This record gives sequence, C-alpha cells and structure tokens, in this order.
Amino acid sequence: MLRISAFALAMALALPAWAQPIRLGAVLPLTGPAAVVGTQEQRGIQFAVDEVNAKGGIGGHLIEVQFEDNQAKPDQSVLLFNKLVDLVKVPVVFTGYSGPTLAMAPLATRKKTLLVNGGAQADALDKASPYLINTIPVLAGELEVLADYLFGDASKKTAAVLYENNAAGIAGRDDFVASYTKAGGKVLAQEPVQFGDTNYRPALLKLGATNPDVLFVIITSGTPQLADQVRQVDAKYMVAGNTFFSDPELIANPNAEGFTHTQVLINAPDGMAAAFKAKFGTEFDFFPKQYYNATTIVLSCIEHLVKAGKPITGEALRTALLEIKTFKGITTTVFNTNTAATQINMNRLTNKTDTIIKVIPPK
Amino acid sequence: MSAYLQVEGLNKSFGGLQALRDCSFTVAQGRITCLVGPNGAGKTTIFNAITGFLVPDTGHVTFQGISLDGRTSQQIVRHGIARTFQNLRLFVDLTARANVLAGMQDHVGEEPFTAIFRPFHTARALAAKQDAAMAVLAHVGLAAQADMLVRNLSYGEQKLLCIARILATGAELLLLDEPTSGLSGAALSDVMALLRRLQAEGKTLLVVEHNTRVVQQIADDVLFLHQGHLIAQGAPADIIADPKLAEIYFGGAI
Amino acid sequence: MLWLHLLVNGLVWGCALGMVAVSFSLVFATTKIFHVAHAAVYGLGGYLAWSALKHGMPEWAALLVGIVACAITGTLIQKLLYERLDRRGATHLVILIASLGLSAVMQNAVAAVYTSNVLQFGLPWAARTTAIGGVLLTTAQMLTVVAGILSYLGAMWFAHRTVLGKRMRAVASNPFLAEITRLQPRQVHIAVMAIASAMVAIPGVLVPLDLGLQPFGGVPILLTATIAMIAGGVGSISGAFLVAVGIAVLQNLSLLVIPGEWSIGITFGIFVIFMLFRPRGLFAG
Amino acid sequence: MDFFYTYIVLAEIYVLLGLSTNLLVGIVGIFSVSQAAVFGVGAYLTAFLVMQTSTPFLVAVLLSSILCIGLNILVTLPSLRVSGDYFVVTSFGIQLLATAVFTNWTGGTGGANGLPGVPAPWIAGHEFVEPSEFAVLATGGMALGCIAFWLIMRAPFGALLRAIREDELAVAALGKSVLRAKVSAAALAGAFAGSAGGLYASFLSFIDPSSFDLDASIFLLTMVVVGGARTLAGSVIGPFVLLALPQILALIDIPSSVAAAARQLIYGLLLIAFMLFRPQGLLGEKL
Repeated sequence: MLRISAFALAMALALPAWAQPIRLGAVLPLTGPAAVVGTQEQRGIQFAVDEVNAKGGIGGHLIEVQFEDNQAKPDQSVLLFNKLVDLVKVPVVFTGYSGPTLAMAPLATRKKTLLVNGGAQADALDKASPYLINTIPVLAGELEVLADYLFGDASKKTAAVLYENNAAGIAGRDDFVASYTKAGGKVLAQEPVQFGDTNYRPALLKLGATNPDVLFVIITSGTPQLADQVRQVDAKYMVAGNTFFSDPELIANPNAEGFTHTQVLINAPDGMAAAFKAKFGTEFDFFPKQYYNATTIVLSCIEHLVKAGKPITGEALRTALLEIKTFKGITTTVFNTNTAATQINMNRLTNKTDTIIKVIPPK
Repeated sequence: MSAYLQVEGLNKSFGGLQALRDCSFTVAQGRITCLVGPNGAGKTTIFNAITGFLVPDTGHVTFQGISLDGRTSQQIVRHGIARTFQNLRLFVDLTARANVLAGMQDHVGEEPFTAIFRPFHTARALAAKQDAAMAVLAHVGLAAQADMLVRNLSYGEQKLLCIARILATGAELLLLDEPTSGLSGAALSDVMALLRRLQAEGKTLLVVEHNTRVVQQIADDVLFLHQGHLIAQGAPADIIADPKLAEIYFGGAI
Repeated sequence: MLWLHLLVNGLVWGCALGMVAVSFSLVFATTKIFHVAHAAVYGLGGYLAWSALKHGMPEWAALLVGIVACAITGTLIQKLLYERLDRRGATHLVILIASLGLSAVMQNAVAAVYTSNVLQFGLPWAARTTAIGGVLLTTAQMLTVVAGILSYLGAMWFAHRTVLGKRMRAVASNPFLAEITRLQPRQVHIAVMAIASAMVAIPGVLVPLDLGLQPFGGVPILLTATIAMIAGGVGSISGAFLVAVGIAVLQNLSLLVIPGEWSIGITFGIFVIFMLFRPRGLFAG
Repeated sequence: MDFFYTYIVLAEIYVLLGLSTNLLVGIVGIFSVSQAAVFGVGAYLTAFLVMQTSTPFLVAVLLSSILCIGLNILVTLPSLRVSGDYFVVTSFGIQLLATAVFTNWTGGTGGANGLPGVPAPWIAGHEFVEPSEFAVLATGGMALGCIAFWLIMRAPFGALLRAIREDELAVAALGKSVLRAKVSAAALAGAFAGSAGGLYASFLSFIDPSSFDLDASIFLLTMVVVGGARTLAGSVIGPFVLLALPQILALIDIPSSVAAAARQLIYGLLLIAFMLFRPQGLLGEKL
C-alpha cells in the first residue's frame, strides 16, 4: 500500500504539470421523468469537453467532468453540490432546472463556486446569486420580443396560453402574459399540461374554444405531438412559442408548418450537428447546444486563467467571465450582468425548415 | 330479583339467515353454564351479542342489573365481562407475559403523552404490573413459559393463555368459546381443573362446549341452542338424557 | 360544441385507460398483488414494438411482438419474483416494495437502451384524421377505441366463458378453497399474469403511436387505472372499465368549469372521499 | 467537510421521517404512502411562518408539528374505515391530492416554482447556517425523536400498538380502544413528520413540490423496509444507508451516458434482492 502511494507521489512529481486534469462538476437530472432534458444537457457538456480534449486540452490540461444525478430534487442537489466542491474540489458546477439551481445558489455564494446554468430560464435565477451564471437569457427578455412581434408585426390581438405546469412553464406564462398585455393584447385563456404528458387535446380544445388569434405555447418536450394535435383539432389560430420550438423533430413535422417562435440565437455548423448525432445517436437539439455553448464559455475562462498563470477558482473564473464579457462561440453571448444577453431571432417553420424572419440584436 | 346475566329476546339475522331468534336465558352467579348445540346454532353469535361485537336486531342484555345495550366491547370489559375466541386470537409474536399484560387494565403509559413525558413513572408502574402478570400466569400454570413467544407454545398452553389473558382483565363473568376443543389427555384435564378452580374463586363462567363428557363433568347448568333458538335448559344429566335433544345434536336434524 | 369534443376525447382516452385498468384488475383480483411493475410492462410493450418497426417489420407484426414479449415478461415476473416471494411468506408490503424495485429496474433499463428522449413512431397514417359527427379523430385514436372495446369484451368472455377464466374467478374468490380443490392457483396466477401483460401491451403500443414513447410514462396512467379498479369494485371487469372511461370523461369535461391544473387533484380528492363512503367500490356486491 | 455534514443532516432529518413511517407502517400496520405529504406541510408551514411572520425558528417548528399532528390524524382516519390494499390506494390518492395542492396553490406554496430564501434557524442569537452547525440542530432533533420512540416502545403504549398490528379484534375484546391508540400513533407520526419538515425547509433554504411527492413517500417506505421495520435501529440505519447508496453506486465505473440509469437499475435490483432474501431489512423484524 505504502509502496503504491509512494509510487503515485513520484509519478505526480515526475510528470509535468500539464498532466493534471482540470475537473469540473455537473449536477443534472439524469434519471426519472426530468432526465428527458437532463441527459440532453449532459451530452452537450460532454461534446464540448471531448472537443477540447481532442485538441490536447487547455494548456496541456485535459478536462474532466464529473456528472451527478440529482433527479431534479433540491435536497440531492445540495448534497451533490457539496460533494463536488468538497471532495472533488471543482471550481465550476453546471446545473439545469430552476428548482435545483435555486437550492444550490446560496451555497454557490458561500463557497465562491461558479454555478453555470445553461437551460433554466425562471426569472428568479437572475438575482439568485452573484456566482450563478446564466448563459441563456431569462425568459422575460425573450418573451417580450415575442409578445411585441405577435401584437405588432403579426397583428395578433388576442392570445391563449398553453404552458407546462412546472417552474419553467409558469415563469413563461407569467412573462408572456405581462409583456403581451403591456403591448396591448388580450389574453383570453390559459391552460396547463403536466410535465411529460403529451396528451394536449383537452387543453387545446378548451383554449381553441375562445377563438384566439394566436396560441402561445411553452413546453420543454413533446412539441411534435403538439403539432399533430393542433392539426387534428383543425386550429385556425397561429401557434407561437419560444426557443423550445427549435426541436429538429418538430421542424421535420409537416404539421408544424407556420409555427412561429423566438430563437435565442444558437446555430451549430452542419458538420458539428452531424458529429454530435454520430457520437450520441440523438439530435443536436436546443439543450445540448445551450450546454455546449455554456461549456465553451467556461472553458475559455479557464484558458484565460491558465494563460495568465492564475489558479482556477470559482471567484477567479467569475472575474474572468465578467472581464471577457463577450464570448463568440457558436453564438455571441454577452455578459453585462451574470445573466447573458444574446441575439434573439424570430423564426417560422416553413417547408420543414426553421427560417429567420426577423433579427433582434442583444440589448 | 334480577339474574346475574339476563339475555332477553335476542334476534339477529345476517342477510337471509336468522342466526338468533327470540333467544332468552339467564346465567346465575358463581356457576358454570354450558352453551351447547349443533354447529351453526348461534352460540358464538350470542357471545358476540353479549360482548358488544355485534348489535342484535332486537333484544336486551342486562348484567348485574345494568343494561349493556349499545355498549362498546371496551365498556363491557370494564363492567366485568370478558371473552375468549374459538380461534384463540392470541398475539403470537409477543411473549406469553406480554399477552397477559395486554389484558390488564389501567396501564400507566398506555398513551404516548405519559409514556414520553413521565418515563420513570411509566416504568415503575409497568414493573409492578409485571409481577401481577406473573401471578396470573402462575395461576394458570404457565409461569415457566412467561417469556416464550406465543407461537412457540403448545396448543394446550395457548388455550390456557387465552384464559389467563381474560383473567388479567379482572372480569367476573368469563365467556369461554370452546376452551377444550382440540385438547386431550393432560392438556384437557388441565383446562378442566382450571375452570373448576376459577369457579371456586368466585368467577362465573359461560362456556361454549361440544364435548358432552366435559359438559357432564363441569356444568352446573346447560343451555341447549338450536337454529338460533333456546330449546331447552336444565341440569346436564337431564339435557344429555333427553333423546330428542340427542337426536338434534348427533343426528343433525336440520 | 366544446363539450362534445371533450366528451369524445375523454371516451377515447378512457378506452386506453380502461385496458390498463381491466388488465390490472385481473392481476390484483386473482393474485392480490399490487403489481406496480405493470406500469413498466406497459412501457416495455411500446418500446419493443418501436424496435420491431425500426427493424423493418410490418405494423401488425410489431404490435404482435409487443404483445407476445409482454406476455412472456409477465409470466417471468410471476414465476421468478412474485411466486418466490409468496413461497417465503412475504406480506403485501414486501411484495409491493419488490414490485416498485422491479418497476425501477425495467424503466431504467429502457431509459439506458433507448435514452430518455420522447421517441416517435412517425407513422403518417396514425396521425391522419377522419371526421366523425363533427369531431376529428386520428387513426391511432380510433384504433384505441376499437381495441379498448374488444379488449373489454374479450376479458368478459375470458372470465365468464372459458375454463381458465372460471378457475381464475374461483381462485380470486377463495384461494384456499381453490388450493384444496385442485384448481392449482399457482398456474392460474401465471396464466393471468401472462394474459394481463399481453392485454396491457395493446394500449402500451397504441397510446405511444399517438403520444410518443417515454420510459417513465406509465406510472401516472397506472395510478389512475388503479383508482378506476378500486372504485369499480375489485374483481369487476365492467366496473374497472366503465369507471376508467368515466374518470377520463370527467377529467375532460371538468375543463369546462375548472382550470386544468386542478383536474388531477380533484379526481383524487373525489376518490378519497368516495372511499370513505363506499369503500368496496361502485359495482361490488 | 460540508459534504459529510450535509449527508449527516439530511440523513438525520430522514431518520425523523423514518420513525414517523415506521410507527404507522411497521408498528401499527397502517400502510400509508402519504407521509411525504405531511412532511411537506410541515416544511411549507415553517417556511411561511419564519418568512412571512418572523416567528422564531423553534416556535415555527413547534407550530408546524402541531398542525401536522392534526393533519396526520385526518389522513390516517380512512384506515379505520377501509383496510389493507384499499387504504394503500386511498393513501396514494391523498398523496397525489397533496402534490396537486403544493404545485398549484401558488399563493401559499410558491407553486411549481418553489419557495426560495427560507432563512437559516436563528436560536439565542446564533445563526445555524453552515452544515456543521446545522448538524447540531438536526442531531438534537433526531435524538429527541429517537428517545421518544424508544420510550414509547418500551411503555405499555408500544405493546398496545404491536398487539393492534397483530389482531385488532382481540385488542378490542380486552377492553382497549383501538381507535384511540391508532389516533395517538398517527398524531405522534405527524409530530415527527412535521418537525422533520421544519428542519428540512430551514436547512435547504429552498423547497419545492418535488421533495414531497409520491416518489418521496415511496423513498420513505423503502428506507424503513431496507433499514428494518418495527425497530428503532432499523429506522435509524435505513436513511443513512439509502442516502449513501447513490454515492457508493457512483464508484462503479459505467459509461457516463447510461451511468445514471444503470445506477437506478442497480438500486431497483437491490430492493428486489432485499425483499427476496432479507425482508426484515438490515436491523429490523420481519414485516
């Protein structure tokens, strides 16, 4: 035993510093119903890390990510956050889902550990902790753009809202209703669907009966089923949504013709999407793209510190991030605060492609 | 003067089946009364009606001049009547002593508040009850088995324990549902000896009994039940000698 | 007109729910096992059919693959797990926990193999709509209704007209008597598990045809079906089916008067109150 | 070592819940799958009291426990009317109803968004914010719970509950009130769950319905069964083992894309193996 440790020590001393990997952490729902999103986020992170490691890492350091499964539960999240920070000594923890993120936020402040959220958009995340970096704008900004477009450019004067009955969906509903009402529109009705339930018919029927000009939808998964069911009830209204509509399966669905949505600009070159699909067997969807982007942002901050010869701590990373401020990865992400501003597009699904119809630059 | 236990005009039907019909009798204090009759005659139903486990359609039960109508089984035990069950219903995963303790009344700490906030008081009171429980066990001849799990006792010992458990309630009138069934030899004579001893100590016993030899040896009075109706009563010799009753009892005239 | 649409939609969903309820009821009434893993069997059927389809099998063959595979799974569960537990004198709580464990095993195995993403059958004919009395129904929905009614009739026929069905009812009403009269409850239990598992595979394939496949999707459906079974009276096939349809219709029509987020809560609230006043169910004697 | 203390605190809170569940399910034999709902009410009420009315922490926990005593009696009452498997389903119903209320009553519970910013306990001028400090509180709470449980089980009340589990009718025939005993046990279980809820909300500072759903109730049952039903030792060891289990399973090297699902799968297999080969759990009695 002693000999082995001595040997390990000798190895550690003998090898140049570049051999030591930099370890990052991620606390995501990898099992249970929420795993639908969590595993996609995991793939996005892994994809970005593999890409950097294939090029030899950062300044010679390979990157390792330790993934922990919180099943979207706050108590598990707190436990696992402490595990990563205490035992693995990671400077960064990736997170998704509003609830677990809000549970970890006070710890991030106390431990001066960077908490990076690339997917959850509840408004409360904006000010939860100075160490919580949201690489995706909170919903309020995105939905303000959508509400203005729908009421103004598309002159849809009445709307109905279909939302997922969880933190993301409720935040989306409230933000949309506020912005749309402020723009002058009238919200006729709102109906929730349970997360994971892809039977939207009852809600669609009820909302359709109010004859809205537009149906605003905010659901994280099951959009292809939604398109089928909207077609089936022979809807006369326009269907509008947020970035969640940029799901390749939805885009490929002929029933989604005419769906209009905001798009937090995030484009992957075709080659990258193909490489992703070859690697993981699933599409390079919205969530993997977002987490790919979030990971590249964190990695460039690490690179910045490595080049400057500074230790990689949560505090140093945060300073670096706010200093660098503008990141030009697969999308331009600007940090004026700890929540990113990005370009938002208005898109429409036509002929099985997602076409940009209007561009709104970051504020 | 009213009888010790008086049962008047009990009627009970389950669906279409008339389990008891206009059943009336009395039990005298300090005696052993045996309740006999073929299977399905309503003997256990009478026990259930007296001890508050079922409410008769009509009729009254009076004990020492007090009406038991509408009383719960819990209140009836407090008035001094306790019963055993044909299928024993012992707590088989507890010790013999714990079964007897479960029969004792007025425990300190039998609710959580005292148990938690007055632990020493509870423990002292329980220690005192332990001695009393041992005395009851010794009385029925089970002192050596006090700390055995009931499931490990012999059938005869379990039968004795059933009686010990209701003795522990302090009841004066004991309703025993087939205390000797399934027993023979020494176990049978143990139980019979115990019943006589209890009578000598002033208890009153109402016993459902199938074994005519046992009835002959222990009964002071016999009640003969047939199809929910009391058709004869008297001294054991008279009842057993009656050919008509023997015909019903053994011939299964239904 | 909204009420008519909601009514029809409820009836369709009720047929799917009814198949789950009836199949669960067969198991529960006969074996007295709270077979939570039935939800996982339901999920498995859809995934296996999906695989069969992706390997180039025709639709009907894929459906058959799902049904047969589930029947085999059910048999194995009974033989390898429940029967062993029963022989060891396990209580209902122990069997329930084992069933929960099995459910976790099966669902996570599916998630590991197929990912947690919502998978689509992607059959255009299934989403094609036909107007019936002013209500548009997809082919998948119409198939669900037909399958639901046939399954119900089939279950009735099985329970009342076949030798095995009569043995099943005998075992359900008195397992001890069945044992001594050589009805061989063990074999009946296995047969019932096989039949119920085959039956639950039908909605297991047809519902995802319409709504997509999810590895953890079966549990909420099973819970509602359980409620239908209990409220309908354990052992009553008609009770389970009709109450399942009733619940689905009620949940749909309730949207006319209350916001949708409360419909599940109200369903279960009504059920709890119902249990307090009529604990043996609507259709039980 | 915040990780270690966090583990300790969570496990200790779950011990209180384990005692609550064990009392009802293991000892009295009321098969409740809605204990997480009562736990949740305790957590939400404590959060509400300390956030909205500045009630001192200990008073808030006490009030939550009292409310949960009443609530648990209420949700256990159906068990007096419906038995066995019927009560299980009723209990499922109660749990799902509670989840619907936690999720949709936005004004009271923050709804699906949850309730962030529950302040750390403040007792006698000291704030228990670090996990190591909170562990003192949680250990105290757990110790009180364990002592209470131990005292009950050795008092005649414990014997009465065990007797009820074996044969209610025989207990009634011995002149004891089954109803009163069951209600007392439910009250006690409610107090345990309520105080656990208060500690939980204050420790995590954030609560949302996902901690109090059907999965959580089933997790509680699993804890009791794996630890061992009907004993104090079983209720204590169950939470510690089950909370450590994912960390132990994480040591098994599996390709990351399926690791989490594979671990849950192993977890399920463990449950099945326990039920088959050791239904009395680690330190319990046979269920």
